[in-house]
Amino acid sequence: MDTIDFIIGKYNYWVYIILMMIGFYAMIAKNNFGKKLVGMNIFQTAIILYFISTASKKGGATIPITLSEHMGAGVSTVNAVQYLNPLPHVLMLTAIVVMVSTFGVALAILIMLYKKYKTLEEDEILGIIKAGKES
Amino acid sequence: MKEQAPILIIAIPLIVSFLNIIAGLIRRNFCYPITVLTMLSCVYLSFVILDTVIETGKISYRLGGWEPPWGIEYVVDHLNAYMLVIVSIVSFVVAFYSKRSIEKELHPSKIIYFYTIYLLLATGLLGILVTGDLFNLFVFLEIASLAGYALIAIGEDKAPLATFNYIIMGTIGACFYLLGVGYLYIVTGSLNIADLTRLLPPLYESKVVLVAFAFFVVGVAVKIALFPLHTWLPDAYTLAPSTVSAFVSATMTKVGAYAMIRVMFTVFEPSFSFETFPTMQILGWVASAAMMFGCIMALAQTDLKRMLAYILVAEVGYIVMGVSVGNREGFTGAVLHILNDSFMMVSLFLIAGALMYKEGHRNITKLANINKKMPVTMGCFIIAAISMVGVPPTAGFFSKWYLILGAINAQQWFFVAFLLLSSLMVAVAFFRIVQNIFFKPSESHEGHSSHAHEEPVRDEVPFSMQLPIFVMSMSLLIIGFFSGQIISNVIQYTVPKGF
Amino acid sequence: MVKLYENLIVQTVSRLLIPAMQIFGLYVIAHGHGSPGGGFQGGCILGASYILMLAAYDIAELKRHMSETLNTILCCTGVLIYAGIGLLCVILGGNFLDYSVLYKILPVDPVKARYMGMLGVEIGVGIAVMSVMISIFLNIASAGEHEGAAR
Amino acid sequence: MEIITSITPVIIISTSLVATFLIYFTGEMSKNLREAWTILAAVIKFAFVMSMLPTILEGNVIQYTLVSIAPGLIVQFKVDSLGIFFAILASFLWIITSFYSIGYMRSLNEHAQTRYFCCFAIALSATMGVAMSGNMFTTFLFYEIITLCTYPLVAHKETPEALQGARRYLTYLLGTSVAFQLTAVFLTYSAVGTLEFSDKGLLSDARASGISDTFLIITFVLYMAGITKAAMMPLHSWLPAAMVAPTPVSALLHAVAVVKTGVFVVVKVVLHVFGINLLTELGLGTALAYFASITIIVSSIIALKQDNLKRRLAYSTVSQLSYVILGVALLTPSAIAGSIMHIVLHAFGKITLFFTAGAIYVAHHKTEISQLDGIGKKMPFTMAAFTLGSLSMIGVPPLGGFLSKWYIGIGALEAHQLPIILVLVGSTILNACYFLPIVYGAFFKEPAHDEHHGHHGYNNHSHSKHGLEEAPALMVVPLVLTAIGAVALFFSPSVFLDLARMVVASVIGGN
Repeated sequence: MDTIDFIIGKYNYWVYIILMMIGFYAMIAKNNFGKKLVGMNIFQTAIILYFISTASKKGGATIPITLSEHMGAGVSTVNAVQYLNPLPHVLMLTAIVVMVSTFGVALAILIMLYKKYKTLEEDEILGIIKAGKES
Repeated sequence: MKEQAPILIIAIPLIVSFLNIIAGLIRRNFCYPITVLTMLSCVYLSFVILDTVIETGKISYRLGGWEPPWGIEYVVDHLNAYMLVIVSIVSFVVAFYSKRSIEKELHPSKIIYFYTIYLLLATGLLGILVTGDLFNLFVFLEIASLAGYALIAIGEDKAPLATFNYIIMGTIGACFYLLGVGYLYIVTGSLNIADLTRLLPPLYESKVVLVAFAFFVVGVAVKIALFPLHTWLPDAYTLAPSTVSAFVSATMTKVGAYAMIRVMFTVFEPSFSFETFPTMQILGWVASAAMMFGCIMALAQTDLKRMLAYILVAEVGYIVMGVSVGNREGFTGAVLHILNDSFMMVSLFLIAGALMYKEGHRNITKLANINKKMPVTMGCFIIAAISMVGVPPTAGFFSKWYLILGAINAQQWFFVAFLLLSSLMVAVAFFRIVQNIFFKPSESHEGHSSHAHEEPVRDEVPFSMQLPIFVMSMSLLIIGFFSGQIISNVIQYTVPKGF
Repeated sequence: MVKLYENLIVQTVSRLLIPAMQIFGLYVIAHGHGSPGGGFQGGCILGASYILMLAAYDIAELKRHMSETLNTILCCTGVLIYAGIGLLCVILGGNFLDYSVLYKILPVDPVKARYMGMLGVEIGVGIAVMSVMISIFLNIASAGEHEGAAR
Repeated sequence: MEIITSITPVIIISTSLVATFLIYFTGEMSKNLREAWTILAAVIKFAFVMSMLPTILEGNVIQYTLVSIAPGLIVQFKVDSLGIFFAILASFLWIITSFYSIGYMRSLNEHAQTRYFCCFAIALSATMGVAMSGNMFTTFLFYEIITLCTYPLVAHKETPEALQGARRYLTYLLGTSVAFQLTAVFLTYSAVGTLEFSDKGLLSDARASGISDTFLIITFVLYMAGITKAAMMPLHSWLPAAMVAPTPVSALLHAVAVVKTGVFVVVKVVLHVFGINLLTELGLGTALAYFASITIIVSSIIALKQDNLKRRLAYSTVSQLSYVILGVALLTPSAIAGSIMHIVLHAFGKITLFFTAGAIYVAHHKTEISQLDGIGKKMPFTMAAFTLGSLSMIGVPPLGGFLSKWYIGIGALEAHQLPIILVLVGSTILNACYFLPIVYGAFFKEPAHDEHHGHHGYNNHSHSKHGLEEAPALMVVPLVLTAIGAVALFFSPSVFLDLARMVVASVIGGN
């Protein structure tokens, strides 16, 4: 029972680990550069999932908005129990930007590669390079 | 000015990098002087910071005026200030050099973007150095890496392929680092380095902290190309434009090494890094393997830049070795070697760039009699090579001296042997080149007594390329003589308390 | 190249949708400092509206609204607004991004000046993100072959 | 004993460095200017060295700290009796060799003379640096500089053989010094925390402070393996390989500057790093003495079967260098004095021999011993000098070589090492066996007839005269001078002997 509790109780982490491993596998083992890139994306998304899940709280906590403006005076602006931890979200916002930039650069390079070799398969590209060297 | 220096050193290149695009749209020629001036101001600022740090100790800068554990804090102590000076000098020198080399190697339409990304790269590197916040460090690391990817990808024919491998590896490294940050965050709730130093010791038993440490070390090891994770480096640094190779090889790995030192000795205490975890054994042997592997592979190369890239892998091994022996001498050697190696790498890669500029190739078997054509450049090459081998009185000797003393003090005789052996192999690697250059008769050479053969005409690279090469290699001699001053004024304060 | 698909439904819906998206993007940017939202999100929405334009029509149509040069300049301007406000704070004697010192040049008290500073930064970020989104999509969609691309 | 601070050592070293720059920048303009700089620098250098002599003879020490780079890494000069001994020798012979070089290079019309003279000047600077160094770090620094700047000299001809020889030269010298000598320096530093030479021996207190014997023995062995310039077997083969260099290089560098730097550093290590007492306690002196003996005998035997004149001289050098090591390893006063005297006496003898080899090559293009029959009639002065030089090598009175062998012999008796006496006698016989046939052949044999025609082309103009066919005067005069020097040193060795005695007194008296 303990094992099941251990798995069920922390399911968010298990999901993140499984996703990360899928991405990692794709990055390392796939032959197609496009698939590698997709793997990279899954990998990064898993990390985002992990960060966000650390911020959550049980029992209906909500996003931190300063309620005072909308709900009139008297409502305290800070009541930490009600709110999710906003910091991981903010961090991940930045991480997403980083991720998008990396993705963009990688895609641009993939396009360069494709235009040059007309393929995205790693072994084929290496074969073309090798053939070019020999001739 | 003095108080604002830590932010200005990042903000100025950041702002100018985008002004550069607008200036470039007006006139393409504006980019070069703007970049050089910006880097010059960074050099000035870095010296201001170093001076302040030497006088008053640690500087803390609160971004937006927020209190440290909540806001982002920039912390500059002796180690950062020292690294800032190195990085800003290197980026200034390479920027100064870049003009003609870039015109030759790149399409004119890329020049504007080259300088923009160049400045962004400088921003990222300087940012890694000044920040006192783990997540902010990640962001700057990625800014630097992204700029690096872009700069490398505009290089030679096969550069995109090398860059793609670099992106995959670099992203894995960065993500591991980010996971490390996340693990520390869930146990401490803080991202501020100074705060973590305070919060972590009671938690050293925790497995989460241990895992975080492992993630940090592996993540940074990918970024600095430590031996088994180095595979992206030789291709990427060989195929990049010469200017970029010089800049990236001299700064990227060194700044990564800085991040490693920060994590191992500031975020975690030396007691944790060395006792809870068999760091010394693992990193030391990995570093030894790096030294051996790098040097052996360097011997097998005929492409000058690829050879230098493999030597860089070995040099990273030196630095990590110095850190991993865990005593004062070794650490001093590692920190000193960061400086020496940056300058040596920059001189050698700049010289490789000069060869590319004049000869159009850098095959070391085809360089006979180039000394007649480019005497000054080749003289500088010899000085840099001697320093790389570690012959006194050049700078390279002194850091190796401390590294070896460190290994002896740690009673690691194998490390001593590896250090000496790799020095010898580097000597052989450079000796091959020197012999090819100076003593291999070119086809026109008619035998020793005849004056009939044509003396090769002296044909040096332009002044804007020659001056940086000359200054950097001369500085190797000067640094050699002042290493004592550098150690007593700066490096000795960087040594962690546990040693 | 993106092919031109003369699809009436898509084009009409986009023509209706794009202004709405842009207004919403501006709203998100403007409320970033007081509620969920901000420069990144708003910028993304603004960028998405242009990308929708590109998807529904073609590159030429997009360029009629947002030329390559304009896009580049906007991208730079965005960053410059952000960094410029930061530097303005430094010039006014505070730390970088310490908006409260902006009260010296704005007709408000330091607390409101913080709001204003943040809004300025959000606007800068929004512009930059929007133009970067467009630029990435444009470059990749055209495989780096449209005029002005860094080739 | 007084310690005097003076900048003279730095001036001495920088003299030839300045000359290097002048040669480099004006060398391509005019031959005469280039050569004038060389000679001027040599004379100035010698004058400065001599200016220190009176001070040293009074028993003082001249010291100057140039730059202190880091703890333990100090570039420091300390001129004591041993140092100035070597400095006088090297700087005096540089003057003579400069003239000889000019004659040699001009006659053969060699290429890349600027590089040649530059490297020569740097090599001499560095030799002075070793001679006057005050600690092991400075020694190591200049030791490496010598290796690096003599490499171009060895590879001067740029032929495949020259390159191969030079490669072996560099591999042996640089490889061992980095791998072994540097390690030894590290071990020394980590044991006692300083590298400064002292009369009693740098490591003399190490045993008392708990350093194990094994550690010290390993350090000593590493030093001996690392100082390859002393050409002890089995790490001697770079020296014959280096004979591809032009003869003046072989003469000054591979009979005086480089190899003598090697033995000088060995002497320094024995006397000033380990100290006599420590080595006696560890029993390492005797071991080293026997090791050197083996080198002496074996290399003499190898010399016997060499036909190339310079290679025979090279093996002779290998054997003679080990005399110095043998003498100092016996650790008795007479033997040390003898070994130090041998540094200078062998230098004069061997430089004469190399000069003659060069003169023969320039005048007749002959390199093999079998071609030398009857050459004494054509080159009487040269061969007379050769005779004197070889007699000095053998150790026949009244020639200098006798003195040092005599002292070493007495030293061996003092140390009760009778086998060493046998080694001395045996090697003397072997020396005679490989030198005297050359002299005999040169003067008393008729030249082989076909040989004459073989070199017809070279000497067409002078061949018909069948009279004197000497090398240019610029070459003959120096070699006659050094030969006379070898004789003169027997009759008035006063300055050198005084200095050698002072060295012994300081080392022994320091107990």
